[in-house]
Amino acid sequence: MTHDTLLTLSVFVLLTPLLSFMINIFFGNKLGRLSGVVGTTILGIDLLMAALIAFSKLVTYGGEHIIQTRFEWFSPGSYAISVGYGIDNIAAIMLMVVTLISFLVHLFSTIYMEGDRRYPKFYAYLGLFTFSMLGIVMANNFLMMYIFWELVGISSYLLIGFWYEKDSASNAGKKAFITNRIGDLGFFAGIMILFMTYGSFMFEDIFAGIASGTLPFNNPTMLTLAGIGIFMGAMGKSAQWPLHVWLPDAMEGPTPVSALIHAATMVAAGVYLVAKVFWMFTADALTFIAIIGTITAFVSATIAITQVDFKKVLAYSTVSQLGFMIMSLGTGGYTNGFFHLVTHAWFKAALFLAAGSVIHAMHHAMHHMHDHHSDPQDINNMGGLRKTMPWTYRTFLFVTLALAGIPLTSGFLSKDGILAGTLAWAKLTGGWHWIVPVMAFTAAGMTAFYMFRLTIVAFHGEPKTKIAGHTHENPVRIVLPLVVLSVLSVWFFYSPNPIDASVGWFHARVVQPETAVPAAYQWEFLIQDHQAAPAENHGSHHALNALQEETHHYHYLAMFLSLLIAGTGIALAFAIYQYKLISADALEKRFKKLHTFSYNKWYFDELYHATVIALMLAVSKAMAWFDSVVVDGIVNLSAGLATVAGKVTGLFDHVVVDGAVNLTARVTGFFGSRLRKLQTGNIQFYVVMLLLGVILLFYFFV
Amino acid sequence: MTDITPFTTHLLQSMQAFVPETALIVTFLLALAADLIWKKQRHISGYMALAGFIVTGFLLVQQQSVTGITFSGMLVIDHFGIFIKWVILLSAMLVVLFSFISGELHQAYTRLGEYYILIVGMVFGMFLLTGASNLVMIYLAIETMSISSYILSGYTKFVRRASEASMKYVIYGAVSSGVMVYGFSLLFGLTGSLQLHDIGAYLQQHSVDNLTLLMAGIMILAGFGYKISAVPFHYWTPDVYEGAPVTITALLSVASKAAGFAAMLRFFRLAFTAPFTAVDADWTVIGSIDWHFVLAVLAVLTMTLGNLVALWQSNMKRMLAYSSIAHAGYMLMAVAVLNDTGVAAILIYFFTYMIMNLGAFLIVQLVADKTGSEDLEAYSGLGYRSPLIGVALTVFLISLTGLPPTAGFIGKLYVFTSVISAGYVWLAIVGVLNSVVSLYYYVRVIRNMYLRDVESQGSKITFTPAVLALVLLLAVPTLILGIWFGPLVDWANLSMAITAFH
Amino acid sequence: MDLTTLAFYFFAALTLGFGAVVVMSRNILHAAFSLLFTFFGIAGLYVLLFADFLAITQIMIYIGGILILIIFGVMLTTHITGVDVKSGRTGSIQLGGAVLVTLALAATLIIIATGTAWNESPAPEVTSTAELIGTSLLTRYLLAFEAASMLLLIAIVGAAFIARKKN
Amino acid sequence: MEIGLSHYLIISALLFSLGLYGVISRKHAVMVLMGLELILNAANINFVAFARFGGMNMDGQVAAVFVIILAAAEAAVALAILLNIYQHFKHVNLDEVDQMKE
Repeated sequence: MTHDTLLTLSVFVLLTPLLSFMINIFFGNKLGRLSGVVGTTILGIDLLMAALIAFSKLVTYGGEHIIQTRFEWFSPGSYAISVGYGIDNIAAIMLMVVTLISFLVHLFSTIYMEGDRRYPKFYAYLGLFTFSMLGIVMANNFLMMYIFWELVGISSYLLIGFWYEKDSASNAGKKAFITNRIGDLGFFAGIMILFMTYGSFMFEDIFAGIASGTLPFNNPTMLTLAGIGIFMGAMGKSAQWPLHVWLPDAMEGPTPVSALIHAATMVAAGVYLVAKVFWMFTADALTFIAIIGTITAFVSATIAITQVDFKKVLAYSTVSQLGFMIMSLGTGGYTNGFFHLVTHAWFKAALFLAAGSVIHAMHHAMHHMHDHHSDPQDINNMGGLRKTMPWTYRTFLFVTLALAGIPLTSGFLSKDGILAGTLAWAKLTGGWHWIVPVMAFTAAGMTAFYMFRLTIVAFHGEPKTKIAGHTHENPVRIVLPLVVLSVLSVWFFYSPNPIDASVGWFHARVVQPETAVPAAYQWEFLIQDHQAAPAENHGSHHALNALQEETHHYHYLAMFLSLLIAGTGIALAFAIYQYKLISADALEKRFKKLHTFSYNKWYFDELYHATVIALMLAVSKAMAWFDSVVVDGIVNLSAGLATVAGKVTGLFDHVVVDGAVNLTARVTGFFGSRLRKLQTGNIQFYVVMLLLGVILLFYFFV
Repeated sequence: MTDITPFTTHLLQSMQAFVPETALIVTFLLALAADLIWKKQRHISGYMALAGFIVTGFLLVQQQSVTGITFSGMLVIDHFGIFIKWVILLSAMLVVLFSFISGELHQAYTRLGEYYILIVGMVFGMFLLTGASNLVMIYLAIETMSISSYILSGYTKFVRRASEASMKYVIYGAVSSGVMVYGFSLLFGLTGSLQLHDIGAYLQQHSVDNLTLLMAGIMILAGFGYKISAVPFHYWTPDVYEGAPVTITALLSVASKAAGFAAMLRFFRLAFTAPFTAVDADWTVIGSIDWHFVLAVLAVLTMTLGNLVALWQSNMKRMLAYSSIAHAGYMLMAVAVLNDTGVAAILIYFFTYMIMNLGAFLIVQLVADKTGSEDLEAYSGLGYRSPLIGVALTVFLISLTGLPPTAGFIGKLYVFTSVISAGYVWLAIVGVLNSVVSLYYYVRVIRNMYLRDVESQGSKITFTPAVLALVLLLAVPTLILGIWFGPLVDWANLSMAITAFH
Repeated sequence: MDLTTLAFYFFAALTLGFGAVVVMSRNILHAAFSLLFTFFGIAGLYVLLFADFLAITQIMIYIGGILILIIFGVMLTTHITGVDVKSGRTGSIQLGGAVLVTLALAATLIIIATGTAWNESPAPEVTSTAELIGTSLLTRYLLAFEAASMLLLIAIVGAAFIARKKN
Repeated sequence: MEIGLSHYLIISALLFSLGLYGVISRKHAVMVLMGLELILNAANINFVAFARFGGMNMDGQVAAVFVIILAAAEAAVALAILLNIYQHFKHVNLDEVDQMKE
């Protein structure tokens, strides 16, 4: 395939989902049930084309940075605005991720959405979303990136609020929309700073400008600010703390949507954006990114521990994993961050689709038993699904292992890389930066714990309700996507060595770009040593910078630590949930009372003495006090920790984030309400104001 | 007796450049006659008006290459004026089409003779205003369009609200134009001329008293500001927009505003910036008054007040009235830079604004005819009751907000670009903040349509295919212009130079 | 003090004095008749300014046309026999505002009027301005002249429509 | 003292202000219209005075002619509209015609 063929084909890949949207929005009512078939078929074709492109780019042109095209769009004033699109290696990989998951979700939904009265519209929105997402992937300039960014926002708004009859769903849609606007404001500001300096929206122009030493307003701080502004856009889309609040609420959308948007693709757009413009972040901007990512990863992991809604657990886990990716990028671990995006996309989509499968089965059982009150998503209504839904369980278990980071899974490879990277970064930068790896490892441990808690409570043991006992495995169109996605989570697809990803094709093809930022404003260790690595050594034999060298050193330590921590988490989950359920036939309340303080204390001490430093001890005392106050069924300290963290973040959301939004509304509203009083309805008063206007303007400008 | 041959030659040439306006006069008279002859035909004068507008359009096409100063300097024909004339003509045509299907008008009258006739008269006045280059001509043209619009805004005279609107309009308009004429007289006293070119030339060669010039300028701005609804000369706008028939509100919000902007730009170009250069992208302001700043302050006041008060409106027409004030503010930003790029930006903005604003008003009209209400509540669940109308209104509102990929985005983009490239970054920032505020109240309507009162969605609202076609006629270009706007931009760039040489 | 000066002060007093009565009188008919004298005073000022044609026009159109129109308006919108013929003033706050704004504007305009170097040049001797105005109207201002007739036509059509009682 | 330009301008300024005062302060709409006439006449005095002292510049007088014509047209239309208001409200007090506001 020549460059031109590849670029032409990309246009088809981009536009095909739009075709699906058009067909379903205009002829959806005529098509009826057929719209699912049409949508799925179109996406299938799209997937094949995308695969062709990805294969061609990665295999044939793997060494080339990007295959792209640009053309002048229009020229307002003295500027000439160019736009274009291009495929680089990460775009090629993203093409695969987006089209494959979108295809599987289309397939899955033919069963899941069956009988919904807006079935065709659902497929239309899916098409629109896929189109917009592909637009983001292919954009090689900020202008198109921004346009498709907003399109993605709108289509996800439509999908989250798809069941708008539910107040919670339409509110969630709004919340997502508004929260994202806050991030986009920063994004826009960042783009404008760059545009005003370099007069172009094209990535290549801007990076070339930075590399040539031109800084926005001749000020390195402005470059940092531009980077942070653009990152704010990513914070919104990728649900980074403190803008993460919308994502868990967005679970009100149909579950396949959650899999597509809130697990695999849209939320990854922010991470993708950061990777795409990785060239231009200064050391300060990167540190900021790392901190936000770390906080996100940690905070949302603590929250996930106590959730009882099947999808909410997965939602917080997603936020947490996105935090890992952002943290990795922020600490300079470009390859590992993006790697985690890809591996996570597969297994998180699988988790959500499995959740969909469970919920669908629960619904059916409820319907069968004429039960319309129970919550089909409450894990305390489940249990024993292992026997009734064996395939869902098997796939779920495997991808849970992947998420927990157990060897032989893809999740192990990527997460291990990230953790090693944070260690290396902390070593190189030193000081308080060590808190980043500490929090990262803690979050990784909690991940293993809450995922196994979920698995055990929902799938193991005896059915907790009659409904759970009456569930049945779903048809093949639901199970097949699960299997496909699980298989993709096997290590083998990324690296021949199950414990080292750096020998695989992924690390060879996704190479950390050379930073465009002048050396004075960039981490020393991110700058390639050209003496050691001759220029022709690109592609698979690229030169390593200091950070990458250091990451290699930490590889085995990180692996050991993360396995230890994940293992502890899993063991705890089994100890608490599995073991107790078996040992005690008593009711759940009694079960909780049986487990005395001492056991929990022990767990707490164990966890924290092993991992957390003195600072956390003080927190733990507060936790203990808090525990005794909140008598109501907080059974262990990790849950207490989670509650506090949740409350703090909740407080932050309410007071600071909501407060900021409300304040803006109040201030504008206040002035608006005063100004409108001037419109008294009395024409003579208007004339007075006119004359007053003349006089005041005159004396103002004198 | 002096030789009058040169004058007659000039007059004949001028008449050739005056063909479109002549066509409007003929249309006016024919429609008047037709209305008297065929008393049974409800729309006969409307058809005449539409036909006349189409003929005028053809004649405008013929004129595309004409540039010149006609009628002893009373009227200038140039590309800039022709662009604005197209905006006026197209919006008048669309409003006539809206009127054919308006229930509001037809409930009140069996015949609408004077209605269409006065629209023609108003268009004639606006055409004069776009070319007027003499103070007397400006005053005359403003009065011609104003008198038509006073009557038209109270055309449904059995409706209390309309009568009130009409009365407020006439009094406010009369005071504004009185103040403006007083300003004209001061300017005349300073420069001894009524001719804009001569005023500019005089000001360039002589230094005049700044205070007086400022006072004259502000008094004149009061007149223009009244036409374009700029704060603090906007007070009539919400009341008149609310009370007038919605078709007339639509016409006032686009065509009459366009004419006002044209006159204002031409006035500043000829009288207050240095003339005598054919191609002069950056105009040089004469004298020591910083007109850039004066206009920038007006722009900030206008868009801020418009947006803030719009937040509080529950009547769609009134909300769109405040929104139109805000849009005048955005355009005033591009006036404030006082250069050709700014003019091009305004032209682009106006073209997009015409489509999206008329579209929004059309839907207000349709909904009011079906539900009998202009209240925001009437839009609850509209997205399900009439999907196409809901989608179209969403497109218009998104475009009014200025989000991509709609026409409104392009308009805003060019305005902001022109403002930023002229160095007024603070002004652009205020503009962007204002756009964010405007999102609140535009989205509120969309939310009402899709997320509120879903229970009542049972009652579908249906429209005839002709009506839906009219809606699409506006909605589709709103989207297309958001992506494919090269020709529009080229056209605007061709038209941005205001004839400033003698 | 020569005759011209005397005439000026007479007409000025006529104009402003009756002008004040117009806006202050509580009786509408008094106001309307005061307006007549104001217009007359202005016509006198025009004569002093060598604008004989305008002075005639002022008397013809204003006094013969507009004023009659206004008196008709008074008749049609007021019950002559009742108390309605008196017009109250608007609320006191607004009245205060009106006074302030008016005074401020008047002061500013007077400062400007007296303090500005206007574009002045000695006037040549003119016998009648009617011919000059006529020539101007039919040459330089031909378009304005024709457009004004359009405007009057529009005004007639519109006013006739809106004042008509029946549909 | 010689009667000069500024004398006329002062008269005009005062008349202008009187007219504005009338427009703002009178309830009865017809009186407001009278105020409007004063405003326009004030502008006219300016035009004519500038014409006289600017070297008999006839442009000023022509402008005044047009202002008179337009004042007539405007008065006719305004009165017609007032009659219509009278039909609705049975009075023409402007401060009571304020249904639409804010």
